[in-house]
Amino acid sequence: MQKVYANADEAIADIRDGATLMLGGFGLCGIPENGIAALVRSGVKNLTCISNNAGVDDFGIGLMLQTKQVKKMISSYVGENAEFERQLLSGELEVELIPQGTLATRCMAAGYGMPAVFTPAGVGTEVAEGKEIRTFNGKDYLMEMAFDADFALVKAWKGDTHGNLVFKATARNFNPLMAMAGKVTIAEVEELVPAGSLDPDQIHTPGIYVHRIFEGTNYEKRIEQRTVKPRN
Amino acid sequence: MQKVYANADEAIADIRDGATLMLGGFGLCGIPENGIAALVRSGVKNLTCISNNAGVDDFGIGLMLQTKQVKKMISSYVGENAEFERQLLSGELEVELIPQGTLATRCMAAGYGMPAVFTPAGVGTEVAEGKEIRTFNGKDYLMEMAFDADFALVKAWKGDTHGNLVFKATARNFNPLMAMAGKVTIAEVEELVPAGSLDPDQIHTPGIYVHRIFEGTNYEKRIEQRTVKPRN
Amino acid sequence: MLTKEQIAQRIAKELKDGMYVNLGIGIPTLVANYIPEGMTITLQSENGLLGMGPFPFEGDEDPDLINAGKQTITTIPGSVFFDSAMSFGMIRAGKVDLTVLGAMEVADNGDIANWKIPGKMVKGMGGAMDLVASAKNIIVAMQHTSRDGTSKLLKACTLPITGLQCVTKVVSNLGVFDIQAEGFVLRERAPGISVNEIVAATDGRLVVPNEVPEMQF
Amino acid sequence: MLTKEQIAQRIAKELKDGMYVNLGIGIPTLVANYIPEGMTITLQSENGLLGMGPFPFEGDEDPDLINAGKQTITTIPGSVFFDSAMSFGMIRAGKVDLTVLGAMEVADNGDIANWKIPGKMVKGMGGAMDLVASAKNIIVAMQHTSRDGTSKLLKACTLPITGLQCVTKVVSNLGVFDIQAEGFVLRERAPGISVNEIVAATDGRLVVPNEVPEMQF
Repeated sequence: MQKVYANADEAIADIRDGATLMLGGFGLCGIPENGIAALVRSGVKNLTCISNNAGVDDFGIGLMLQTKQVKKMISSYVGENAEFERQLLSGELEVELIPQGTLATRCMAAGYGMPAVFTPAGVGTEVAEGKEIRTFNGKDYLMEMAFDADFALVKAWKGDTHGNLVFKATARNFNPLMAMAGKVTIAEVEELVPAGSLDPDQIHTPGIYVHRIFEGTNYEKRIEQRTVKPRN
Repeated sequence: MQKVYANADEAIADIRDGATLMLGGFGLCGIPENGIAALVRSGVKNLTCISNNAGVDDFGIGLMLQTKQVKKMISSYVGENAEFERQLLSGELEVELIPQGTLATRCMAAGYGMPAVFTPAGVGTEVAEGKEIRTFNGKDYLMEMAFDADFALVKAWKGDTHGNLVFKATARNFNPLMAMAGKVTIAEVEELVPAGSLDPDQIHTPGIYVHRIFEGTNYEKRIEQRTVKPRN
Repeated sequence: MLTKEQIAQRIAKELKDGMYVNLGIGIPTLVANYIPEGMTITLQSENGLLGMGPFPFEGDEDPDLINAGKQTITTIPGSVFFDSAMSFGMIRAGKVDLTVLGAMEVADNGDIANWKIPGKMVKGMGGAMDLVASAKNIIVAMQHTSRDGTSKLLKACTLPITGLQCVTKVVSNLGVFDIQAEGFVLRERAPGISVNEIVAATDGRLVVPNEVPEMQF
Repeated sequence: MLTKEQIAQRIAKELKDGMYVNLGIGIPTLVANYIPEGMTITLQSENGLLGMGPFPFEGDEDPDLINAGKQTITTIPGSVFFDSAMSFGMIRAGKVDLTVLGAMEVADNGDIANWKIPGKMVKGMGGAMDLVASAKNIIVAMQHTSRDGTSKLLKACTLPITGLQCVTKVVSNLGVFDIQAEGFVLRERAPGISVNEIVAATDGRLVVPNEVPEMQF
């Protein structure tokens, strides 16, 4: 069993043009910084990216938009990004907007082998167009399909050589869900430890879901909205 | 916010005849020992119990079978219990057998507000009788409905005064799922600690799902199959 | 006419001890400043946190700890983190007792529009559609009219819908309204605002009870 | 004719480094004793554990640490616990590479019956139906015939079905069989067992290739 890769470039080397990728993170929190940088270096194109957000102009998925590597974004919220807006309006970029909970649940469905799930989110809205509606106990639900992604790129706090992952605070967000959902899951971690170093009761993502793991470097962890209160 | 109860008797005092209960545990591992003892003392009758197993003759749910408090069991495996077998064959007890993964997933569905889920387990078997079959990507799935339980009785290792729970080893099993699924969830814990004592990254069940919590006493933790190897 | 702060303050009166509450971006966020002393209210942030604390002291910001508005925040005793599927799972299962949201339009049957303006860049619905479709108790904090005086409490939403028949209460700068089968039921007037002014500013069906007390703070 | 230990030993040859494997109760459990040196095989126990270790030393039993057979066990470096929904989630999603199960009957189209005998007390299917419906690679360890000589490798199962067209390989006390469109394809004979004996003991469609080597241990 050899899951450990030396770095991001090796871990993503077989991602080809046209692939569908999931990228963990919420805003700029918990995003796979090293993986994104390696994708930019690789020059791979025509990617479909499933990610709650699309980064900002000069960070996160925004970096892959600048290099025009993204064909389509599947997200719940794509503000804070001028280049994104430009590509969208010019027709260079396709966008599918779906509710945040639906995005999360469609990832979980893939990881749990459930082909479809029911959610009331979007009933009566344009999100419902073309989707099957079912009524349970008098309430309407949309049938939403599990995602089918070639690769998932996730970021964890710690991971071990078997691929077990632990996340920190709200950097967890979509990461464990996408880790479960990728056909090939690539995890980058701040600290890679030997198997046996993590408490088995406190692992968020079991290694069975993780195919490749590497220790990332130079995490910038940019803050999008720095809100503070003054010290007394 | 007052979730802390003095003991099991107070926590289950409003469970009425005819209620549907979920009881956590796998075999005798991680069962709500104090809650079961209190149910026996309460004398409440005609219960429908959703639990993966039905205990053994003199422990676990077996104790409630001896006092004939159970009308119906919904389980995946009910061996190791002679009184159970007697009541079943005499028609005193109703049993619905469902696959273990289906049981787990129907609990999760309730906790996640999903009215129904799809699973291939049971397709082509008597479990499929009367159920809707859907084909996704050429594979058949049964549509299984979320459980609807009046109460869930679960057992955790530690819990805090806000109802946050942490489980230990394989005593986790169905407990976090049922904790999410009960309309009223009653958690018993080996150690009740003040809110703030548990690491927020390592809580398995958020307190929002837990309505009542108490520190249990005199845990017996009986072992069903004691398998060991001799010391050298 | 209520200020934004006053709208938040009025909504805070709807809080009850032990509630789990999700506060949307904008005026709803301000509600946290008016939680009564001694009351335990647990704030949910849908990116994956229960028990949201205040902003950190300068220098204590943790980039791994943000709320659904992407602001740096803190935890409090009893906080718990989870993934986004569980977060929306508990929302969908009705475990969140109260959701407070902003809106561009609300209809007299409880429909809400708050995510998209045709012709403007669409940023996305985020978690808004999940919240309005699932929450059992939704209070909308909003301005009663647009700047040109057009009512935002309507017979039917004109903007793209976020969710159907879901809003239970509206607190606007003019008053408090329950949404019931008959439409907007006026419960309280903002200080100095007359019933007639409210009638004039409301396009949707409005029920005016015999007694409409002025709001107390 | 293979002993139970030998059936397990033969199945262990199907293991590949890095595999995640679920071993059922009975003969399948014995496979763990024959994992080749230096190979990393992670055993899943469907009650909620990846990385199942051996039985504990006497006195070290932990009642909170059992396997799906309710036996006291241990963890190993890299073990991880999870709830039963995630456990069956990873099974359903095809993340478990190999499942080894016992069976009362297997049909030549891959149907399996192993949970219920009419007229006897029904104990339940446990996780068997989930496993057979979801695993991509299912090896059955079984006796080829019942005590009275009746074949258990059938044209069609006579007992209540556990799952349809799911078994990919059978290792019986007489031989090794792949299940393909044409039926049971005989791959290896047990030491000292002739092809004719296997033909006589098999009720389902049996394909006998020109070369059927004797099993090597």
